Amino acid sequence: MYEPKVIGFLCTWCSYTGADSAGTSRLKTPWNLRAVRVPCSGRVAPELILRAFDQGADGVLVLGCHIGECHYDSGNHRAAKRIPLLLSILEFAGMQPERLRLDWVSASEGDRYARIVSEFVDALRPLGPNTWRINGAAPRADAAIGMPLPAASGLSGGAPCP
Amino acid sequence: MSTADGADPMYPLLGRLVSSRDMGREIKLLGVKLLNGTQPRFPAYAPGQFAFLSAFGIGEAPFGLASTTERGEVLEFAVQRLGSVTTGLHELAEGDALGVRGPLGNTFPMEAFQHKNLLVLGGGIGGAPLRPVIHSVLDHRQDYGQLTILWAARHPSLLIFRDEYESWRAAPHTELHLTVDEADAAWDHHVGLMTDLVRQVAPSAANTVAITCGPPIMIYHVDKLLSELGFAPEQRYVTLEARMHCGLGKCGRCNMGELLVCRDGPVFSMAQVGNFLESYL
Amino acid sequence: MKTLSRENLNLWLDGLAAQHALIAPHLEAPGVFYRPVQRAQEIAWEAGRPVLSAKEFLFPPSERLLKVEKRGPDVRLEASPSAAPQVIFGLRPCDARGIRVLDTAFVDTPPIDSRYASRRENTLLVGLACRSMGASCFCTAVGLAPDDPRDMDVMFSDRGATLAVQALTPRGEALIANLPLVEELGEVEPASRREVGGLPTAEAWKESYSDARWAKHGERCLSCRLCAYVCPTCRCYDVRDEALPSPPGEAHFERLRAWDSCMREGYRLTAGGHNPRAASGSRLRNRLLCKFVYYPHQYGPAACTGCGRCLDACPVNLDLLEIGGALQEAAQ
Amino acid sequence: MSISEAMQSAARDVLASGQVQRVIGYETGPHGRVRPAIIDRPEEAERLVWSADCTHNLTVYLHRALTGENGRASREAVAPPARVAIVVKPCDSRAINVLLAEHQFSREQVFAIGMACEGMRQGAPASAPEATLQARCLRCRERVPVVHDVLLGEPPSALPEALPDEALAHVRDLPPAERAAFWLSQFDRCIRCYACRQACPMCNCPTCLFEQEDALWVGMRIAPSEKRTFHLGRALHLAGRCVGCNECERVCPMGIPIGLLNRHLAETVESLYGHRAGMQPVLSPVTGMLSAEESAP
Amino acid sequence: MVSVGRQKNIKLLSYSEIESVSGYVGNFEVRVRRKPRYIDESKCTGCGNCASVCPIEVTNVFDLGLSTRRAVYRHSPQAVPGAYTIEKRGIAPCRNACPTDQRAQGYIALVRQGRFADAYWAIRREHPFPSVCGRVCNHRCEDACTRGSYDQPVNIMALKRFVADWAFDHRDQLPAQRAKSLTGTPFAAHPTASGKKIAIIGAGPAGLTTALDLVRLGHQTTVFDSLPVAGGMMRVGIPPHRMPVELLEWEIQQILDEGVQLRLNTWVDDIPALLDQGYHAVLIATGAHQAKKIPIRNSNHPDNWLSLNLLRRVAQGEAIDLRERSVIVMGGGNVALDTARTVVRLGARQVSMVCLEPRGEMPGFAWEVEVAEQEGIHVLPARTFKEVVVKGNRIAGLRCAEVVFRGFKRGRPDISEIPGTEHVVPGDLVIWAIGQGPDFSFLPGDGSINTCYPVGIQTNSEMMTTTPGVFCAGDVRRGQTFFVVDAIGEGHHAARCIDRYLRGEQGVREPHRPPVVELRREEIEHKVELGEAARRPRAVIRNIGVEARRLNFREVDLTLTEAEAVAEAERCLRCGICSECLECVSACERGAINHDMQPEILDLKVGTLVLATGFRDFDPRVAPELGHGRLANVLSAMEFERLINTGGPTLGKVLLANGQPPKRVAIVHCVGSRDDRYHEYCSRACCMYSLKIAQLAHEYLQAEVFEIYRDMRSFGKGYEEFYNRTRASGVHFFHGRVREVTAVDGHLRVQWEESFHNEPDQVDVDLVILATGMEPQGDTARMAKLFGLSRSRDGFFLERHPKLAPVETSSQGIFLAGACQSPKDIPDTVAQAAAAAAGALALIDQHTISLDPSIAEVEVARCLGCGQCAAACPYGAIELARGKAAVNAYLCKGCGTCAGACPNKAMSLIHFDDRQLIAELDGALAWIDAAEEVGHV
Repeated sequence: MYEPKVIGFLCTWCSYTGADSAGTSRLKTPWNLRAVRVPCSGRVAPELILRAFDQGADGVLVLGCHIGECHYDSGNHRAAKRIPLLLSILEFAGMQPERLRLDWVSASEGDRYARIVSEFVDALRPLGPNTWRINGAAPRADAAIGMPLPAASGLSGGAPCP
Repeated sequence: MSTADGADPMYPLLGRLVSSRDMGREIKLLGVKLLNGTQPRFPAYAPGQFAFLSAFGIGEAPFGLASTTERGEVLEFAVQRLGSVTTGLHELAEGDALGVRGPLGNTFPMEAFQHKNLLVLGGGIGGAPLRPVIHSVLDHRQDYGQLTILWAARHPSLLIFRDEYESWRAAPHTELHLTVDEADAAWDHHVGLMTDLVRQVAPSAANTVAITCGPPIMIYHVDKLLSELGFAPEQRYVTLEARMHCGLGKCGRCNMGELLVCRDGPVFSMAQVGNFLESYL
Repeated sequence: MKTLSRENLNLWLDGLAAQHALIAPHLEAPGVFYRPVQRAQEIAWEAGRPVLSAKEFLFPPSERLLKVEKRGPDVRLEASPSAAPQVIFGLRPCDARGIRVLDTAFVDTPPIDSRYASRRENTLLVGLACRSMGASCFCTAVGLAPDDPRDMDVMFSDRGATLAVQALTPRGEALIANLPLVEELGEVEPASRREVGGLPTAEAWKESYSDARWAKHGERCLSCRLCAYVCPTCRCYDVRDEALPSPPGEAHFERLRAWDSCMREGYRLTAGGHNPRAASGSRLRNRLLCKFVYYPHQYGPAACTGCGRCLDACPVNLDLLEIGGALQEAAQ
Repeated sequence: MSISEAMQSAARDVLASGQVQRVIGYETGPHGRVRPAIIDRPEEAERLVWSADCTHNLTVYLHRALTGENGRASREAVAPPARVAIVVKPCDSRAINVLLAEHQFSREQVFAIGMACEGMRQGAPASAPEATLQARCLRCRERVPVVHDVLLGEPPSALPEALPDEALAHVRDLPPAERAAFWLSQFDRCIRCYACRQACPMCNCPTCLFEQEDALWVGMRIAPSEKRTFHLGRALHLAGRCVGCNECERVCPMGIPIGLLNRHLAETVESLYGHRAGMQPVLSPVTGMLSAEESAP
Repeated sequence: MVSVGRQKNIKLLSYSEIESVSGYVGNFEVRVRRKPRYIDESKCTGCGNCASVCPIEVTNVFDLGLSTRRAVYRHSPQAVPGAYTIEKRGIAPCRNACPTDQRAQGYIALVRQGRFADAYWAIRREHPFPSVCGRVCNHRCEDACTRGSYDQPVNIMALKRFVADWAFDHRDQLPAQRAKSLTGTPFAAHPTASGKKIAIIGAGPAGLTTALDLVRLGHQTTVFDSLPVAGGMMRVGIPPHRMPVELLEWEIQQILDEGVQLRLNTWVDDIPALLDQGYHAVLIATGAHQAKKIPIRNSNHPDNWLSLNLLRRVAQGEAIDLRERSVIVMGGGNVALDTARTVVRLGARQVSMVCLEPRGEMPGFAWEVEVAEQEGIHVLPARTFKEVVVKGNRIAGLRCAEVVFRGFKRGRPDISEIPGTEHVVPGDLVIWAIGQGPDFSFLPGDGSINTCYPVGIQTNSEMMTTTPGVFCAGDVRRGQTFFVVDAIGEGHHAARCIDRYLRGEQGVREPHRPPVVELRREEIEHKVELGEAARRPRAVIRNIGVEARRLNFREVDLTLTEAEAVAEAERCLRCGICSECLECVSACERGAINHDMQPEILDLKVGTLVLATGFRDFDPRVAPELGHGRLANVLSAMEFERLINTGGPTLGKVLLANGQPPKRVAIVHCVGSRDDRYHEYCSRACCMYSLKIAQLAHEYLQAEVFEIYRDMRSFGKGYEEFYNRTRASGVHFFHGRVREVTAVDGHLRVQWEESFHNEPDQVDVDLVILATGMEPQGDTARMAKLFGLSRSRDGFFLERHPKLAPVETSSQGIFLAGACQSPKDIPDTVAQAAAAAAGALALIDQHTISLDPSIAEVEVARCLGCGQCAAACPYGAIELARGKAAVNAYLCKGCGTCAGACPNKAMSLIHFDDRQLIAELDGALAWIDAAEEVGHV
């Protein structure tokens, strides 16, 4: 049975502690998530998430403090600003949006942590393994896509640019 | 043509790190022993040549061979931690495997140097490729004239082969002069640039060959000074460093004008360098 | 002359495609490229010069030199397998010359580059003469011709219903040995030539080294690598180890080599931070002089095949002929 | 006086009067191709031209010109010009704003010769008769540079209706699987010549993150995934910064529709944060704080 | 607390606010705003005399509203420092509105306390003619009165008149408090003579006020007036039925008693001569006594009278008989009304008032127009006068036409006549009251004293005319008649200007006007609720019947009775809290009080900061079901504490609303705590203090006590034992979650859920005590911003680590102590405080600080100086220096947001750098089957 590989970026003050309290209160959380502890969700550079997908992650979950409760005043604001953009471009590039999620979990919310992780993993299962990580050349498929591509700056036939 | 192991010049020989000792701040002297077995032995090499070391998983970089064939089969390299590869090499523990490709490049015309006085000027890590010259001279002391070694570094902690200075000084007709750009408390030698030291020592050009290696800017100024002191271009040798990836004259990285440092060098006489289209600076 | 009917040609090509990798001009959205094709009908016949030269099939943009497997202190090296046979069909004379030029560096000058060599000896060059020269072509200026067969194993010349065929090497002979060729009278009419002037002599190039104009040209250069990557003869490469996914307890890497270009700003940057070619002008100069001075000095032939790709590709219209022309004038 | 002449005299004046030490404009090269021109002397001004083929975004030269980093054949440093005049179209002028916000130079260092723009032509002058405007120009509504010290040419009174972005809509409407396949096939063509990056005024990192020696972020392999990572990463870095000059797409020899990525993110940024790159000299909002309503739980 | 106050190494900045905090650990710069106490701590002995005389009573917050205190107060008996403080909110709108700066709120408060004499002298401080302004003022104070926005303004004028009249009636036994009325002013009772002489022309309100002020400043002043009586318009312009002469005369006499010399019947027409005669300054305050006329047909017929002349004659006691005359008064202003009503009293058969303005826009007081009509005057508004109709040689009437009036444009009426509305208003005597202007005939002919027609005599901002040393004030300066207050106001100002002119720098300064208070609606309602202001409506002025007014000049309006006055005074909202009546100033024997004290800004450089801002008691009204504030005898625990406290408002007595001692007491636990409707957390201290309260109620009140608890949380040393003792003492403990408290036939019924099996789920008691929890201070958010701290969900300050760094904050060098971090009881608070102190001291002692190793660092070679990192840094720790980013290691808190933002990853966070994180990623993802392999071209 396919099990998604999930990377979780957890901010050390809220969500990581939240995960901790989920554990101490013996809440059942999916094992699929591998936690990467960061000081603040603001630390999570979009490039890192991109890297995680390149390395074969089926999903990436970024958890930070609730807005207004950031241990670093407003670090999570930055995450909240950036990650939607990453999601947008990934989706545009053909990845299922379910594979990336940003959410907030405070230190006390072990239950919330468990719920979010389970939701996330459950949403991933039906999607199957992430095809994002490709090995070898991709199919030359642009003939299949009947879209008006701009002509190349036209090296062929010596049409100069411009 | 075949790609049988070893025949491919891009294919490194496996070796083990047999010694790795600190020579200075972020500078290690690595001793490498090649694995015997299917691989052919590392051919005999001569002063001036270099070889590539592979820190597997990080990459390859060229280093001047700091040892001589005569003194044993252990290949020695002075490695200063600068980039990722050198860092990788520094992190290797004794016994770890690493790759070696070489020997590569041309050599100092040691025969031509015989019965001449030698002026060896080494700046910082640039001194490493000169050590074979010094060793060969010391090992065949009678074949050469006066040996004057000018050894410089930015800081005492960056001087290499410090533990050999005594043996160098002890050798007949051999003098060693040290200088550093900035001294520390313990320092009791000359303080200043290599050029200052050269002026102070004021070597005579008569029947003398000068061999310089160090940072390009040092080579440039020292060489100017030497020519002022009457050293003809043919009396002035340098070994140049350049970024390179193959060492075989293929990758095209190390050209200086029409010359390839890896193939036509690294040892050049100033007579050649003078005709370079492109400056090594 | 010997000719071959188009039908037979297609049959033959289909056959080749079945046995070996068949590479031929193929039309894609942005233009024509040398691509592996499965059947003759995928070949683009009427297209002009392909966007890229054919060098990538002998000297790929990136290739594995060896694989490294680390288990604790132990290391296992694994050489890459030798290349499979391939036929490049519809090759342009300029691109064939490009391959010849690469041969001189990788094969003819020891030590042999085994990766290149293994591909080269498994590759047959089957040319197709250009009927005429494209707007930016200047092969004639470097001593080539649109229908120059010299660097081919086999050369085809399109005569409409049939094509003239000539084998130029034993391997070529072997390749077309059992083709239903027809002996026809008459000669293949030569392609229409256009003389392109203004290319300086090697000497003039060399003289130009300290010409102030390099700086001016350099100002415009964006330091991208287009010219180098579309060039049939640019062969600079970079070598690096990169991680591979590995089983637990092991670390696998591959030693990669990939195209590089001397136009890149950090090309000569040493670990010590010293960069002798920090200035764009000096990089531009190095590349052009490499074509006409350095390369010949190192390996023999001049390294420009007059394909004119760099003229078209350059986003800011740095024009080899223009630059050269100016230098030539200066030289006189 | 034609606009080209007006431009020439403007350039001549600022050079002659010593207001600037360098002018970055356009000239006509071989085969009638228009290209960037970088001139330092008043008498060179006559080379300058203005036409519907001046598509290059010259601001890519600004930072290098002002730091004296480019235009040297030897290693001797040359004193950088104190002030540079540059010919800008509306799109280019927005790039100036972005770079100002990012402290790449100060407004005083730039003398912007703004051109009232009626759009750039597709393809070559050779194809002039049937030449059509570039798609990006058909989508563009701006005719006057937001940054200019002088304005040449008459901004047209009536603007044609801006065309919708069909290409973008088309890709957005593809089912995810097809979208992925489409992009892979595009990225796969990439030869990593980095012309897109080098031609981009916003791509001014000393060494690109995706080309570091250590290959930490992306390998040097020519595999689709590496190339995708580069292109997506670059698009991300341009989020809220890309001014849509489309140079990246123009210079791409392989005809990869890079502009789609940037346009998509530009739209996202505008819809999420109401920010359009370069309209004012302000940083991309991507690193900023959430507004009050956004931060409401 | 006391020992803290005594400890010489502790500088206690009480009554202060933090304005800004900058810098970083070891180098904090804190800007403290010391709010003015208006009492010098070093001088104040805490004797309390000030409080005893302070008329302003406000609710005592310390006693949770169970008692009141004065505007000058001491926080609590144990307060350290013991100094008193005056609570101000700026000046009341009434005072601000008054040209004389009259501190109305002050004398109103005094009236409220029945201290009428004090009130009188308080008024006299700014106002020499209370009896006048108590009658004829246009009382801008009332227009400004905050109470007006609630229901109706306080009847300030009536109160003033009351005080004035009361003082007049008691003038013989009136305590001589002149000296006291001078405290807080620049004036002195016995000033040292300045040797300067000032001549004042005109004995009107302006002239006399100036004269009085100048005398009090030690100058010698002589007032000249052409009339045989002093008082100017007050005396000869206001008819006796509105302003009884004897009060005015008494007030003028008091002025003369202070040494002002008065020369009546003296027409001055050579001002330069005055200066030659040795007067150092001259004030022109001749007023505007010339009534105007307009040249219409027959306007010079002898029966065209001028209003002011008539009023002057009447005021001087001339008996004029207008019986059998029918009079037309022209004009709609107050003078016209006075004239008309005077004419009525002179017996006129018929009186008509004709004016240009329509009803409602007449310049005269609307109320007085009504009164006039009651007195039988025909008011004919919106008419223009066309001619005085003369038949034979007697006036037959006034020809008028009705007009549409559109106000005044550039001083001229903007009207249009309605055609065909011409008619004649019958009458045989016409009196012009359409306005008056000054008489300039006495000015020197050479124009050395410039007039700017039509306005008046030209002066600069210092009230000086175009001739140095000659000043001008009052109507003559403005060129038309204003109100007495304006004249007095200008009089005061003129006095200061003249003093400054004579003494230069040493002269009296203009008083500074503190900001005006604006009460919000809810504040007003709160004050009314707390009973600080009475609900009752505005006092109405009674007057004598119309018929009682015939043929005499008895004053029409009656004054308030003492009871009415006090009652009306109780309506005052005391907007400014302190009214600056200055009673305290004269009461303080140490001269510690200074009402002009300004806030003081202290810039402190400190190495560490400890926050101990405490908590706020949960407001039980938020949980209405528990009845607090709704039902009698429902107290919060704190209220009970105050009541049972012998130093408290009831000196330790706890009685029910009905005066009986409580017999049955219920203590409700977890009010506002452990309740997802209010606060989820446990306030930790309530259980234990409930036990204490239980014991108090049980032992001191001999009441039967019921504790309704959720869970008894008696952790901590000796707590469980205390609980057991309480239980053993007979206090009942019922487990339950209280649903509601209701009043059932004289009892309070407490009902709860979750009761244990076989235990009651309700109890009837007569006193309910709510064990309220703790919540964050109201301004915690502001403080958090100020100090760069974060807050946890519950709103309290967030510690750096819940387990490992409970007293530190994310900002190094800032520590938390006590309930500002989370609810805790006293032992915990003390422990945490000690820990915080130790932490702070440790830092100070080291002299060096070790920073958190995980901070951002820049790889300069990669940085392109775009500033994204600086924009992303929540702490402003990143600056751009020479085109590259630079991290301030002290400010950096290691969140790594910059590293996330940096496009080129030049910014990295030590210990969380990209290489490390990526290594983690790869490790985490290494469970990819080894089979997978990257293929190649």
